[in-house]
Amino acid sequence: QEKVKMGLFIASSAMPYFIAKERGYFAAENLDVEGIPLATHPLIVQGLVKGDLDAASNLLSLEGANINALRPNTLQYFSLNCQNVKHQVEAYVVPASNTSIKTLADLKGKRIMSAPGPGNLFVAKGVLKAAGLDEKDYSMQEQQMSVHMGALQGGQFDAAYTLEPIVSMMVAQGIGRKLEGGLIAKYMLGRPDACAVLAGGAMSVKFMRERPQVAERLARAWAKALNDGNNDPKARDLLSKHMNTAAAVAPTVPLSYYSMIKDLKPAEIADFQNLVDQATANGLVKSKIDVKTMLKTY
Amino acid sequence: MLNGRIANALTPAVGALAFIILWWFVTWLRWIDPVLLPSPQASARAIWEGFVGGNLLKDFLITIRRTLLAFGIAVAVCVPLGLVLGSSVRLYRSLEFVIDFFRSTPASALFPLFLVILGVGESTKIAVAAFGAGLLILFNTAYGVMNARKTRQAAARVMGASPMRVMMGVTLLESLPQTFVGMRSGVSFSLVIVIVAEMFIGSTDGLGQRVINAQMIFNMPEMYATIFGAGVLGYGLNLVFIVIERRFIHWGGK
Amino acid sequence: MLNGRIANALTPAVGALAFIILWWFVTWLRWIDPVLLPSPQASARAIWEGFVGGNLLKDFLITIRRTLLAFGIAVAVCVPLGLVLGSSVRLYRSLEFVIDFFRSTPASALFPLFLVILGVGESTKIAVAAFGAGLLILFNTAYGVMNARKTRQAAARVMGASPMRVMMGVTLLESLPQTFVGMRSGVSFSLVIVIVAEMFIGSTDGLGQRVINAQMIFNMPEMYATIFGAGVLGYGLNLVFIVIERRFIHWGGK
Amino acid sequence: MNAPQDVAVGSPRRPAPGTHITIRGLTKSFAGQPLYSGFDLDIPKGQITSIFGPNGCGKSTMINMVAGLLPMDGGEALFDGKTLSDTVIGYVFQNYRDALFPWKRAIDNIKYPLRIAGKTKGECDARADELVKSFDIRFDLNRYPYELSGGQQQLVSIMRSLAVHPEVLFLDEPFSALDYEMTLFMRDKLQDIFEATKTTMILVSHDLDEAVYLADQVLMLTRRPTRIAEVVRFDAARPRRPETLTSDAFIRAKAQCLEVFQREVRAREAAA
Amino acid sequence: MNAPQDVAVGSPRRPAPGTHITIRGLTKSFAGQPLYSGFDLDIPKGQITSIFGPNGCGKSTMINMVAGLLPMDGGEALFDGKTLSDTVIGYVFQNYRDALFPWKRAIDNIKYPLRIAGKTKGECDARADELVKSFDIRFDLNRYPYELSGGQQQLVSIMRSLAVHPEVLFLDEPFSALDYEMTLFMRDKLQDIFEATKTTMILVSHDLDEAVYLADQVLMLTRRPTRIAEVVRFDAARPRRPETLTSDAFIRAKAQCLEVFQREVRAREAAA
Ligand SMILES: Nc1ncnc2c1ncn2[C@@H]1O[C@H](COP(=O)(O)OP(=O)(O)OP(=O)(O)O)[C@@H](O)[C@H]1O
Ligand SMILES: Nc1ncnc2c1ncn2[C@@H]1O[C@H](COP(=O)(O)OP(=O)(O)OP(=O)(O)O)[C@@H](O)[C@H]1O
Ligand SMILES: [Mg+2]
Ligand SMILES: [Mg+2]
Repeated sequence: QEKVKMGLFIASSAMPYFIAKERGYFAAENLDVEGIPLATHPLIVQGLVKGDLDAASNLLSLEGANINALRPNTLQYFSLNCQNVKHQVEAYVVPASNTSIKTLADLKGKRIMSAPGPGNLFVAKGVLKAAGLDEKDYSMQEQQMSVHMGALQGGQFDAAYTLEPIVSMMVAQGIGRKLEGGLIAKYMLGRPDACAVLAGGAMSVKFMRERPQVAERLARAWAKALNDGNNDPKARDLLSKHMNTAAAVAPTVPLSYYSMIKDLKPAEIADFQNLVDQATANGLVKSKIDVKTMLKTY
Repeated sequence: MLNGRIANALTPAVGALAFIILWWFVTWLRWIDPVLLPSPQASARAIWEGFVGGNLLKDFLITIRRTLLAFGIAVAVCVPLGLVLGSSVRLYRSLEFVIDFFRSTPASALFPLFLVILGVGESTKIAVAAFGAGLLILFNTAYGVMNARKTRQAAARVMGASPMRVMMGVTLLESLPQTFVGMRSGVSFSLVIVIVAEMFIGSTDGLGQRVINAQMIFNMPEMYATIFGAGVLGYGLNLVFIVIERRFIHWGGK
Repeated sequence: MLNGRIANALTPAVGALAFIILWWFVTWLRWIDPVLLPSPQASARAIWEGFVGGNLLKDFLITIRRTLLAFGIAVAVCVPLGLVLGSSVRLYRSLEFVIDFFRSTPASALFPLFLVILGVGESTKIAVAAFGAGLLILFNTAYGVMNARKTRQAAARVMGASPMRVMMGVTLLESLPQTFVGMRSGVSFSLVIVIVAEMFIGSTDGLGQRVINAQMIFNMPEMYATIFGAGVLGYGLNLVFIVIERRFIHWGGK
Repeated sequence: MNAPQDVAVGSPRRPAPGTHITIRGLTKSFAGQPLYSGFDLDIPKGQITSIFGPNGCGKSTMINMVAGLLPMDGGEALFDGKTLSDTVIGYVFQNYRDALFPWKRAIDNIKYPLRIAGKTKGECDARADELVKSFDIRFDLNRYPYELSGGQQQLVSIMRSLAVHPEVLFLDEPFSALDYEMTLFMRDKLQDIFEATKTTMILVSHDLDEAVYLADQVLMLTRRPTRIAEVVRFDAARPRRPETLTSDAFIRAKAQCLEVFQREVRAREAAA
Repeated sequence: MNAPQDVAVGSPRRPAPGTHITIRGLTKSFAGQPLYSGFDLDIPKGQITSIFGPNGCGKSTMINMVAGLLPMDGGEALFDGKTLSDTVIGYVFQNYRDALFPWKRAIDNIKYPLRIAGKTKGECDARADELVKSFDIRFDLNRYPYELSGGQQQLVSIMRSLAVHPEVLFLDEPFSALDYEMTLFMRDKLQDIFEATKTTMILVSHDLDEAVYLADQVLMLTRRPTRIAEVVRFDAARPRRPETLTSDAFIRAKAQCLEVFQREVRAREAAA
């Protein structure tokens, strides 16, 4: 068995790894894949750069773009997770009892919290900008995901830009009401069904170069897992088991759509490029980068 | 006499009891929404279930193991080093920058550096905890030595004790009250960093990982139960020192 | 004499220099990929740019302000409390559980609790840092008192000093060497927690937020520059104490 | 483990007239070993009482308990109707080195009890000056205690105890580190102060000449468990001068003390 | 600020025959004030040298420097051709309280130098027993030092210094806290040990009787900056007994010391 080390960011987008592991897809390819959870994406990137990790199950696309801009040919994505209005992972949520806020435009003058980090702030603000709100029109503070529910319930914020599964849990517990989801595709990319790529599966170039066969086998197992993730509802059982999703919402929580690179339509690649370009303009990515250079088709 | 013994044994429980009663009171009065701060009963139930059904015990033991390993390394390296540095104020001053520098840098900010050097395995967690705890122990031991009276060291020297013997037989004992304070700071800090490391780096077990998982799915009873467990563990580790201290450092303040 | 002075002034620089040279050496030899650990020069440039172009200075000042506020509160509350608790071993033992409990719990795990109580504003960051630093100060002060010789307190008492006067005029000074160790632990810890809080509790400014932002966009020179800045700041805060200590605690070890 | 209650010589249960400190039923043991059990003593007002006894018989312990520095296991000490806290006490510790404040200069150590008594800075300075002059101090009192020699420290300690004109002065081997000349000088000085103020003084000393020379009565203590072996009075007129040392009365008193001491020591040795 | 170099009486630059410790050009100042400048002294081997001088004249400082506990500013001390570290030293600190190890029981304090010398447990026990018998100790040596009275602590400190049969014994006011009987006993004991071993002893004492009674020579020191005022020899035959105190030789030697002392004290006073 070939040993592969895969960095995990524990969230629902890590599902393919757990599917492949539990359903023996890795084993079938004679791979022994060890998942190493790391709490921040930079640590995953670091692992890939240094060679402690061969691959990552769900690495933020902006992180990937950034490191490749800094250090070309560090890693490539071999699968991408798309989110859009059909696959609503991100959303604005307001307190359940609040009836005065009905549209994004109503957030004018409100106190908003956002998922943490420059990437999240970038989209949270980008969406509002596209909806016609200037940065001066509201106040926004980033907060750890873990305090979103408490802070919304405590009334310390009027709205939250937050992510699944928190969105579903807020709704299920009657704390919040989903104002609108699938925001990035709709507002920042201009099409409700656009592919907003926030994360994807990645391999280090070093790994692909040094052990091409192993990389290929990994991709094969991965493709099977993605297929299950997209189509088999039973795969969701893994969410509550491994990915910190409350059992109550696991069967229904919206998930992103997984695709291997070869299955992406040109328009979706263009969406990816579009989002990265916007991030670059925002200073989140060091320099302009052609996303095709960081995609690997298996 | 017997009454005194019982009173002595019960004294430490007073704080714990008061603390739990306060906690219960706050939740009972609903000053804080029980979704955000569960009652002690709910947390106790979560602990019980964790022990019986879940693998709380396993996580507990893993965290203890890491903490003690890190602490052991820290003591083994930093107590002797502290003795040496403390014996020469000039030497200490020349290294003080590095010590104070790292004492003032959050361990979580140093994770990337440790990961770069040691990779994502078990050793990183232990190394970073040993590093953090070691600095505290070093700092306290060195100051213990610097602030200790020098007469006894002189007495040992004049009786012909070798520098090594003076250090281990006199300087160490002379600075022991402060060194113990450092060790107790260190053992708690070592536990803290192990937990934080379990929260952040490549961990599938340990109390820290339980805390972060519970936090993610907003399972507050489980989260506070685990934090409570960690706190009690910390007190337990300190208790070992309190007992040793009572036995061995009888001369403090005499 | 003059040579001695210069040597004295240069001593603290030795450690800093050695540290930077080691850092430079590691990156120069490319033991570590420069993307992961930038050279001191690159970090220095990032600091320079941060000061000139960016708002590093502003973030610096904000973090200092928070740290000093938190530390000030911690000292004001916990030094007197430590004196009182340390004067009565039984009282201290009865509260020891709570002190050791919270000393052994990661501040980051307590964020949710503080957020619940104090909300997401500025006060939470300061409160949690004051809490963490305060525990260390309390612990050290109390042990300073417990380990201090009692003769001088007795002497003051027999001269008719009131309990309050004995406490502030004798007990405090008697335990001052250890209290200072506690304060230095405390000021560093307060800085650490402020930075961690800035990293994790909704913050739009401060060094911690710079660190996490730089880390997120993988701007390592900026990240290490900021961490370095924080470490230097920590040393600077300690330096204030070192200077005060040299001036005022001349009797340590005498 | 209670030893039979000793009947203290010359100490009836009701305090003798002119008593300043009345000790009744004093009981103390260390590590289960009784040191005092039911010890009674009257210390007369306006007199100098010397305490003379073997090492470890409990002299320091007794005056510590009387001055409230050490808890008694039982018994009480009354100060001429007043409470301890209303009485101005001067105290020279046997352990003088540990009783000075190292964070204060010698001179400020001397002024400390004046400060405590609420004196103004001017008054403190004046009194300190007076003391320095009266003791003819030739070393620098602006030094810190740890920069002084043993004898200098002890001298500072004595000056501190005298700063406030105490009502009761406890002196626990106060001259043990002083040089030859200083010791002689201090004995006379102490006597001068006594004559001027009639302060009640309790002096622990191992120097029998000194103990008798200064005392109105010498309290002879036995080994532990401690009893009063005898109270020897010495009524020579004051001021006593070096000649007193060769006077008949002195030689008699000293001889009596020595005899009691030898007898007690021998008795215990035989018993042991 | 250099005082003119004193010519030390009786101390030629080349050590006198039979010298054990040769001190040459000893220089020391504190806070810019000279204490010793160019001080020369020969301490004879196998004799008892008493040092007598006013408080703060630098007695403790000198023996501390000779024993290597305090750095000299200049000068050197040679031990009969050997280095300091090859010489077995016994030392009773003036500050005996701070020199005992509070983490060791009294008996283990006494055994400490034996342990250091690499003796086996059996040897340590035997020697400790011997000491306890020889000093007729009647208190519990299994107590910790802080549980002992001042005098008991000092006694333990003396026993510790004697445990290893030192070649040189420094005694800094070793009997200051001992009781009347014990002081007399210890003087004779020390003399017995001296006669049995001919250990070179340096004794600092403020008790002139004691200093002369025990000494082969009494070193009279002046106030700071410190010089040797005179070296008074006392050659009475040993063993000296209480009768010695009344012998003519003793009275002469003591009178000479007193005279030197008074003269020096007066001279300085006039100069001051
Ligand atoms: N903390 C303690 N624990 C046990 N025993 C003690 C303690 N303190 C004092 N003792 C004992 O009590 C006795 C009396 O001690 P104290 O210091 O009063 O003697 P003293 O008469 O002042 O002797 P000295 O003349 O040597 O100063 C001694 O035998 C001593 O061993
Ligand atoms: N650390 C110091 N700083 C300044 N002066 C000091 C220091 N240590 C000692 N001295 C001074 O040096 C002098 C000699 O001190 P030393 O202790 O040797 O005296 P001594 O002869 O032993 O006196 P004593 O008979 O009182 O014990 C004293 O005047 C003292 O004030
Ligand atoms: Mg005593
Ligand atoms: Mg001296």
